[in-house]
Amino acid sequence: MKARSVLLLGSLGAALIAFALASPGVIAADMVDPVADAKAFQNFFFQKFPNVKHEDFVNGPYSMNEDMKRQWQEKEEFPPYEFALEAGKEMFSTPFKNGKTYADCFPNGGIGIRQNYPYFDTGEGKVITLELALNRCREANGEAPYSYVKDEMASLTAYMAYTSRGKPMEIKIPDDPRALAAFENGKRYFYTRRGQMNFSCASCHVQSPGERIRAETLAPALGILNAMPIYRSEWSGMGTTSRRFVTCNSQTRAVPLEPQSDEYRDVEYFLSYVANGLPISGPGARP
Amino acid sequence: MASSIRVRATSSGDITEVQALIQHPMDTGLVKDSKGELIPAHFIQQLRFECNGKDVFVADWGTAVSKDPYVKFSFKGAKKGDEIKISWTDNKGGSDTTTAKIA
Amino acid sequence: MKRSLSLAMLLALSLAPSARAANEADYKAAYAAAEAASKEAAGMRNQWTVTASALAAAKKAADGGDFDRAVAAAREAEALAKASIFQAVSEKEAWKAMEIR
Amino acid sequence: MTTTTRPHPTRRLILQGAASVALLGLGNLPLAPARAAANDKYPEEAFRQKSEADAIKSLYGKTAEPSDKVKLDAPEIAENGGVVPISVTTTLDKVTSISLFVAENPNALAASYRIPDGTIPAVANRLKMARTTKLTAIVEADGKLYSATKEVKVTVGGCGG
Repeated sequence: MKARSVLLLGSLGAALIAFALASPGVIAADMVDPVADAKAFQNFFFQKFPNVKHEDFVNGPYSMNEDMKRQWQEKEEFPPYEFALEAGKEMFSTPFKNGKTYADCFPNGGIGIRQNYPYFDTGEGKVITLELALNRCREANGEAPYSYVKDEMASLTAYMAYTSRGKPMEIKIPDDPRALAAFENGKRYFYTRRGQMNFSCASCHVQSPGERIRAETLAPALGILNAMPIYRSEWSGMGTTSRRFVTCNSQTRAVPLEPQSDEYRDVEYFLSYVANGLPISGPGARP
Repeated sequence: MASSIRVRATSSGDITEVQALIQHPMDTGLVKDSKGELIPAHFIQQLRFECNGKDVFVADWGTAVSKDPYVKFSFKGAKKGDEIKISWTDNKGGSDTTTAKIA
Repeated sequence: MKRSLSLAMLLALSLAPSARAANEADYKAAYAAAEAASKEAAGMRNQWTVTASALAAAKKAADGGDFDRAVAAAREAEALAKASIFQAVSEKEAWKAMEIR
Repeated sequence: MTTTTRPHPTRRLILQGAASVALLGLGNLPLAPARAAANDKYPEEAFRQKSEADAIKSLYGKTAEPSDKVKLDAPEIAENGGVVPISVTTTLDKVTSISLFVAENPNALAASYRIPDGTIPAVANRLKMARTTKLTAIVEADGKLYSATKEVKVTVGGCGG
């Protein structure tokens, strides 16, 4: 039973709205099985939107609304993230003070590898996202790290995403209990309700993709990070994955966590893994 | 220094299609910044495209043109390799110019 | 599994303000309680933005000497903090019901 | 070239700002006197007019008649009021100018393009719209004005709270 009207009502500030959401699911088994989770996750969206081509899910709201898709395609001819992309390309090849460049920190010189991020570092025992790896590369070469939510980081990840465009998302979960725990923690975060609005990521991106919450058409959760980083007309600027998580939290009136904190990296791990096989489409333009 | 103007000019037969994206805030003068003060109007007023010594397209813009403005048009009478000169001026006397070869 | 989340919050918010005018001591007590609950919520990494703003409003009202409003705002902050704690506790298991299997 | 970041006016402020403000604070006015007809001078006067009718009169000095030879392409519901892709094409010939008017904006005239001969009478651009509005394209062909109109719904983007 979809609580569509409640969602539209959702922002009066009172926390007195109770949702009785019947949801497709049985009590979770305690054994973590990412392969089965990914399969179920993808099938849920394929069945819910049978006429959306599988690879179209990565286009977020545009896979849900024809009129918006046409506007988006028109903008893609000369997209607003063009400047960030070129700035990223220039920054990527500008050597640090010590003469090294980002290419020295990444496999294949950083070209065409975005689809493998985030990955689980068995040495450190935690999820490493592209944004974290970029800042670590800067610090390893004596440079100050960039803010995770500002333009410089968005330009770098825009360029790296661009070099992977079209490649299927390819996230691996090593046979390591800590990796399974990180995946599960990301899944837990994705389905947990928070903020005074009492929404979880799933409340919007699983229960009601394609519908509107106020003026915005909600993107499906499947492939939702494939287009990162995104130029959002609403921000009239670029947004990294970190910026999107932080703003989503505050929109549900939950105090955001530190960018790149465990929950954010793990939920990025979970969302990227379940989108395995769908193409990278970043950098993206969004409303 | 990269120019604020990105141009793509492609010709097919006698028709050249020109697309331009310009990095400019296009502030309307009606917007308050985070401290509550009005950001003064700052927008491109005139954008001129010249090819082979004559104007091929002139845009007069107001404050309703989007940030990082985009424009597309086509014209006849030019061929691959010809050069297009693009220049803009804004209401604060700012300006920029660049040239692009027709691909 | 139906949660009575809203019911608990409804009750928490409708605390009856004390009859006589509040004074600084009342405010200090109410603020301390609110701050404790808010810290606990933050500790569970489930703080709400409105809790922080209610606390700030309480402090501002108290600085202005309006202790009635300050106590009311502090009580509201406490209620919101408690609601966010209730949410965090109940969601520890509740999230599984929404999971796509 | 790194992009400088200045305090960021959120897009919503722009929409609210555009919608609510009555007093219009346009930038400084260049000294050159503005002549009525569309010529190579920047039509300052026309851009200052509030209503569509005044803007058309100030820019062209005559009125337009609707014509199906002017094709105006705009979204039904704008994805975001700040970036609305709009294009105009026409089969009329001897076209000298194409202009776009957003009725509900503080100033109706949004953009005006001069089409020298040899240039295809068509243009695509991205405009801002304060709220749901009537959008009018006017083509000046052989001295006469032809128009096409479309309504564009604009919602305020973003979720409050």
